[in-house]
Amino acid sequence: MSPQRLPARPGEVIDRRRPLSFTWNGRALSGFAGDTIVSALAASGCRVFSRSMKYHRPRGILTADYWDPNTLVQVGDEPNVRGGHRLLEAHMAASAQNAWPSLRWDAKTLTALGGRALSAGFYYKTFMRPRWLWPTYEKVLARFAPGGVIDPESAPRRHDKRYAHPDVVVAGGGPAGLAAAAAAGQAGAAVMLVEHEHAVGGHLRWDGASGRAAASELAEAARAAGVEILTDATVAGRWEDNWLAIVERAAGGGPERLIKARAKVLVVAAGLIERPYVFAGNDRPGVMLSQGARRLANLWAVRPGSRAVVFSANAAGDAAAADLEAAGVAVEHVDARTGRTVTAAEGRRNALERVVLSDGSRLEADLLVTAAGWTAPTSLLNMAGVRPCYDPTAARFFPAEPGVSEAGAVLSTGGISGDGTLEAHVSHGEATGRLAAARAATLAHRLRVATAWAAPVNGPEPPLVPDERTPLGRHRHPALFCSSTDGMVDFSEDVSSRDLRNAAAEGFDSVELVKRWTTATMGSAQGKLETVNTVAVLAEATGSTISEVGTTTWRPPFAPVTLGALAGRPFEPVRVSSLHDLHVAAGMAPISAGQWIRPEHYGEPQAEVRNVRANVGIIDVSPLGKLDIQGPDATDLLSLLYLNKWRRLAVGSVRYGVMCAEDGVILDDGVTGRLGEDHYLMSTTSSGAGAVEVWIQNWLQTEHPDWRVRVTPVTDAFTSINVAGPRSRTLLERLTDDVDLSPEAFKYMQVRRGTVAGVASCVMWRIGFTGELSYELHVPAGHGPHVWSALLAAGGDLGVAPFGLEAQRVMRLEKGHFIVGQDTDALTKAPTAGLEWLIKLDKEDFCGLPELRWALDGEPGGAPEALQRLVAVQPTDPAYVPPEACQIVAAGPGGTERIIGRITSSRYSPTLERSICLAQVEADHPGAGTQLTVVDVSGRRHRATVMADHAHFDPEGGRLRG
Amino acid sequence: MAEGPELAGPLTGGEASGAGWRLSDESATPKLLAYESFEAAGAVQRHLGVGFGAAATNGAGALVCGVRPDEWLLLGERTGSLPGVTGVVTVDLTHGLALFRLSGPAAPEVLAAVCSIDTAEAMFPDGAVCGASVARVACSLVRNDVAGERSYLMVSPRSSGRYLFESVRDAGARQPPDRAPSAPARPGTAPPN
Amino acid sequence: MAPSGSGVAQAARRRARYPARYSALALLRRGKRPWPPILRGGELASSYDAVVVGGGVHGLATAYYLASNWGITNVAVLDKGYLGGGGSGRNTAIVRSNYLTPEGVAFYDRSLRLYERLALDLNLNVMFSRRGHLTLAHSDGALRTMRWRAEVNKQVGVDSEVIGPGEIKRLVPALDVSEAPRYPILGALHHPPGGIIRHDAVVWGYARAAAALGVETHQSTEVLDVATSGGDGPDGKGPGGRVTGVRTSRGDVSTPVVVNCTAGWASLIAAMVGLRLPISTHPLQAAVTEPVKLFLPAVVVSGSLHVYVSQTDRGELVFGAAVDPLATYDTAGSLSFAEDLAGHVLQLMPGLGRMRLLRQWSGLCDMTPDYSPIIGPTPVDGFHCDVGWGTYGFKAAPVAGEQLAACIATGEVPELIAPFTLDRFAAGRLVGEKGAAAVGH
Amino acid sequence: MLLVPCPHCGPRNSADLTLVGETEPRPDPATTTPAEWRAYLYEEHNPAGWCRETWHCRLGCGRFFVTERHRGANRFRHPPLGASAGEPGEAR
Repeated sequence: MSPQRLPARPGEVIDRRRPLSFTWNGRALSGFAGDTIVSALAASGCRVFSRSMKYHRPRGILTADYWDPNTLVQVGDEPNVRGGHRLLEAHMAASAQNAWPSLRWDAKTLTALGGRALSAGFYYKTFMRPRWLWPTYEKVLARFAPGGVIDPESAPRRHDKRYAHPDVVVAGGGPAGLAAAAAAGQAGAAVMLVEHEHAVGGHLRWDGASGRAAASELAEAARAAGVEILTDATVAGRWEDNWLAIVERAAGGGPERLIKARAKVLVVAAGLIERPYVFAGNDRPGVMLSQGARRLANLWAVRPGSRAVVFSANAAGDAAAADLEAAGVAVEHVDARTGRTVTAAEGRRNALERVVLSDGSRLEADLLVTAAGWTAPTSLLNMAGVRPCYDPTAARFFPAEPGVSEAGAVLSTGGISGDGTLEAHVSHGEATGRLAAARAATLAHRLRVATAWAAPVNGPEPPLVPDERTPLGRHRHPALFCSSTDGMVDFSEDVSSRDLRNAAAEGFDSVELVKRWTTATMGSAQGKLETVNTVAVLAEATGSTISEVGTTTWRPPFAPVTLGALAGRPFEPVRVSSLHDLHVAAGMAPISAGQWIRPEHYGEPQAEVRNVRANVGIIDVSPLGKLDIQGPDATDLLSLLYLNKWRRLAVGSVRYGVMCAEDGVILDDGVTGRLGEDHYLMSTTSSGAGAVEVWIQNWLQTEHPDWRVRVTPVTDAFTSINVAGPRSRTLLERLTDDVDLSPEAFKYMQVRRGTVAGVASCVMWRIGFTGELSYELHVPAGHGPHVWSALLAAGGDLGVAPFGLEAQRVMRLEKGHFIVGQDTDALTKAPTAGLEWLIKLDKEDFCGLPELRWALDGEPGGAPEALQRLVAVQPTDPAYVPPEACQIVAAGPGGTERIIGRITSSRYSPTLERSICLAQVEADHPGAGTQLTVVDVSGRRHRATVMADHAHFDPEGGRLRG
Repeated sequence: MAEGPELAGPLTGGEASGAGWRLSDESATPKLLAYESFEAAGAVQRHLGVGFGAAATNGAGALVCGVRPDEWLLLGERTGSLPGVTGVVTVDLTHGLALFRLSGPAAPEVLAAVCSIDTAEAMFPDGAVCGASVARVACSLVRNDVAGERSYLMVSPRSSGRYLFESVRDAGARQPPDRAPSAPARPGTAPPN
Repeated sequence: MAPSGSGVAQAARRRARYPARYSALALLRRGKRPWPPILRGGELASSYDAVVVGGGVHGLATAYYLASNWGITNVAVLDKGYLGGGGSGRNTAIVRSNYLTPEGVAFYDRSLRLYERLALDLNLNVMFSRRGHLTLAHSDGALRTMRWRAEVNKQVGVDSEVIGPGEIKRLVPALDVSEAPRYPILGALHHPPGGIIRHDAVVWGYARAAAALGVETHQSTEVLDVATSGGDGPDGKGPGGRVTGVRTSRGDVSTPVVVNCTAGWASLIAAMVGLRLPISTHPLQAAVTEPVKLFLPAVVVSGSLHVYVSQTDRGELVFGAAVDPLATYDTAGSLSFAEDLAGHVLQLMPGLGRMRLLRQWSGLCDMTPDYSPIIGPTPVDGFHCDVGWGTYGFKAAPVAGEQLAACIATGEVPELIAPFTLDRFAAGRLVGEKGAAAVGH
Repeated sequence: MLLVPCPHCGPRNSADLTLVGETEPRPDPATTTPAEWRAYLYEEHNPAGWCRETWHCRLGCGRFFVTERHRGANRFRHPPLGASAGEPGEAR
């Protein structure tokens, strides 16, 4: 490696006063601030940057920019860093990827020896026999996985996201993009300009003094027009209604940031990407595209070689030749426009030594620069529905006429749209910017008119300005894709033109099939360098034209985006009741139940159960869904939602209800209390609260908009506390004076409103999920902590203690209450859960009525179907608690076993001192006393008995009615 | 029963601030939800003077917010100065909702990190109301400037309040983010009225 | 149906006679010379014994098994685009059999067994990587569902087990099994037989094998209408009618049997015979990262976080998620998919923040109300469906093709697919697969 | 992200709404037959063209509304910004 840094050059972007030391494969090197990793390495004389994926061939610089497929490197713990783009930093530890044991001598090059057989897709054709050896083959193949190394243990970093609503987003900060942004800004639009490179100016930056002057003038105009300029940023994708993903990369590989922008108008000014030329040896280090050579020489003052052949089909190639000569390189100019062409790049080992031309001449050279043509990166336009169309005269794809889509909300300008002088591009850019601003004004007007909360608009809608831009021209360009020899088409994927032709012959003759068979265009640049050559080779192979073959679909993102940026800061809402801090202080074991954090227990759930059964306990049930229902038609609504009847429910009473969906499947359950003639408080399950509210609104708004009823979610308005246990009345009596709690005055399944611990407007209902005498208090949430503390303070002598979710689960199972979603599933209809008593088929209507009618009465012309049945089950061994979801089996045909059900809930009951379960079993096995076989997760069979009643404990309900 | 200090918001801190923004907990404010009358169509809207998407201060000093069609949230009122017509349902949500105020010139940028609503002057002026997700919590968002200073009210279910407060506070603490926009925020396109 | 010509279905399997068999030796011999085409195409004939609509993995498998198992070779597979251009080439290539219902498990188990020997059957390496499949649970409820699946699986003879965080960490060290995440990993359903397959290879393998048996595959051939007679509706369409042919963009052909294997487009083909299906078309998105050296040894799925991830032998991470909630035929995909996906992946593996998403795409899924397929005969005689696969189509292709071929050839609905016929909806007998998580990859 | 024309709020991000499904009349539960009811429950038109559907403006105004969307091109009959005049189908 001999140094290749040139003396100071005008326009160089390096700061020679700020040298930076770094390492490359462990070796200490240095560069300057402003260098990219690749330019610093090239300046140090490095020629080989990676090994190719399949054949492990040495690879050098191709484009010296973000899209360079050969210069992906590992930097510290970051894989696949674009060495041609990432700026050098002090103490950076960079290393090559895909090289083992070293870049200079790569053991896997051996595959090249067998390369004869390693055509694209070879792996589909071998390694099939013997079958048992395939896993071993697979491990060997896996060693060839390309890419860098990720450390899954590396510390996560915080990425910010933001939303933006610009009038105009300009993708691309070259001359046309800058001009468009400035013109749009001058016309009053809020403009964001997004430039992929580290500075705006596009190719002007490496295009001599006049180019640089023009770039800074254009940039200054954009800044003066108030344009928000983002550099080292990419518009990664465009979706419906100009929803854009803009990714801002950060210096030093810092956290990227995602901006989600709703742009009124998108201007695509992404410029052109230079296309490699396909010929034998075109992937040899030393073969470079003209833009790569010019960037190296002009931006970073690096001499890309000492003796160059410049194969040029256009002005950019001619300029490269001039630049190289100015940099002291001996240049042989091969003008493609005269019909001369390159057929091979030859040399030994890693070096280029000779260039072979079509006329048979051989030119000594260590650098071959090709300028064979351009590819328009139309990706963003394609995402907007604009198709690329091939123009054989210009030998490249263009966006379909007229480069406008979706009511003019997407425009294009610059090289992607056509050719011309700098003045022509700037003038087209300005016209595009003015058009974009005018269109944005129209769309902004429409948005404001339509948006309920926007400021009123008085004037008429600004007319949708027609596109009267003078189109850019299209220059004639030789159609150069593939020479007479075969070469590399996809450098990332090691796919050659011969691979593509063979694939076509094998029947993979459309562009999508050939892409999948060979993996061409699927590498790091996602086809930006490779697609058009792939299409051209395929067209030739199949005897069709490039237009007929067409291109593959460009998929987002335009440039790869880190998962960190996409994820941003995770928003995971947490809901807590007003008692949360008290629970924490009391040492709760928390559990996540949906978004809620709840106390699972406070130490010993079994003791909590015993305390409720013996004394009194209090539990925070605030997450229970609660809906305030008011209006003259409230009763009709309840009748529609629930299976049972509500007309005769007295004011001051509560009733249990079950809701089914229209297919008869159980949706939710809960109790609802009648607070007044037209006023109910409905409770739902905690997990179903949101869905039930939407379900009700759907019925009200779409089926019964005439009903006079208002439904308001009030879950969070109340802290809900269940006071349960034989001593609950005594406890509550100490804190209540305006409600008569005597069993005669306040019966089971009644509701009262009163004052608890000095807090007025509490709703109290006497219900018993735990099976004990209990009162559910709904206290205005702000007063929740006060009431909770008062209950604990007032009941010390009664043994009051808080209990958690687990104790409640045990007690509800002792009582045989099912839980929707656990003991029922997505097919459980009401009769399965034993709810026939609740289903009132004589009601005019309720949700699920027809299905439940047929389930109970039988379908017209059919019998009632055999359903599963929910039953209480007790294992014969009282100490054995079958894990929930264990299967229940019965003898099947031929000595086999057949699944007939499953355990849906199971616990050890401290009250009964035995295991208890709920289970779903086939309807012909549910009789009391039936012996069942439960299969444990270990495979052991356990006997269990079906019980007569769902309730294992106190089936008569004497305790809760007491 | 006195409205004791326990009514003050679900948060312990109650206040946070940073460069150009201030977040405060105003959850103790009385909040009354009122619906349009069943019987006298439009009576409540005529009386309150604002429709869906708008907010205004009424004679009693309460901020009347049209949070949904035919639904108003009255902030600062418990009983409500509603018209004397029948068929008007009201629900006291003082305890059910958290209420935070985000103020200051940087408030729009803080909001832009957690909410997709376009807060440009023309799109969401003072007195605008909309339903929106803020840090994935369903909120009513109200622009309610105080003495000429940008100010937004966020109304969320009480149980999400603490999370919401912390999320907005954290978003504010990251302002300005690592790389601030290179140009000041400009007003959106405002065609001549 | 009674296959014309042969009269009786073949009991003995026919093996494809390839113009050139694939093997390592053949590769070396052939060197860089091209191989013969894998397909048999050319002009459309005027009539076929059966026309399969949809040249994806289901259509090709059905055609292959019709030819190989039943000797019905006068078959055309028609596709409006290119081979495997729909869901077959867009899925995340995961296979498994750890379903919830016994009928589901038995069905997919058969599929997995066919997949295991598919490379030999088709003489094309489909690169089945049987690396194990983990479905993570982040809640008690999810853990219960995992146990439910494990216990049903074991009962049916499929290898599945619920494992705890320690064992999960041992199998996949990159996963964060700590208490730190908002929804920590509580356990997982471990299914050792699950894995990934090169999906395109399965398509090509079936296509090549079917062609070698005489089946024609016509790409860029769109079915515009299905001709029927005798049905209740207009033009003789609708229940009670029978299929007589298809009209295509390349002309009309007559056939007594039309097989609808068009996944996301299934409703449109069914409408051509006057049938409405219980299907709604939703995009399912997927994405791939840049390659990195292998670190993820198993397929990892999280139902509650709506994400599944595996690492290909090329080193790329392949991601999928739940279907998009918005029913549409538009495959433009969305940014929010990528955002949510990345967020969820980083919750599972926080150290992957620097990995880069390279490409995202979407395919169309034919979602049914019970997350189970619609396969077999329909009220229109000769019109068979192999649709409604939702997100499970790729996993099921071999068994679906095999069983449907038997159904077409014999006129009897085989036991394995009996639970999945169209008439279950009118009878209100849905399959219980919905009980498993909505994301069950 | 698609903008959905909520008749009350105006254009909103589709993530703020829920597509409830195809708008189908509910058969009379008193007289319906299993065939009719289950067609209502399960069958879909699922066209690749225009479809009448019900939406719920979940995060916005909370209203359910009916609109028409072209399921092939993902465009509304009355798009929020009056964009893309004419029949979709060309798009994408």
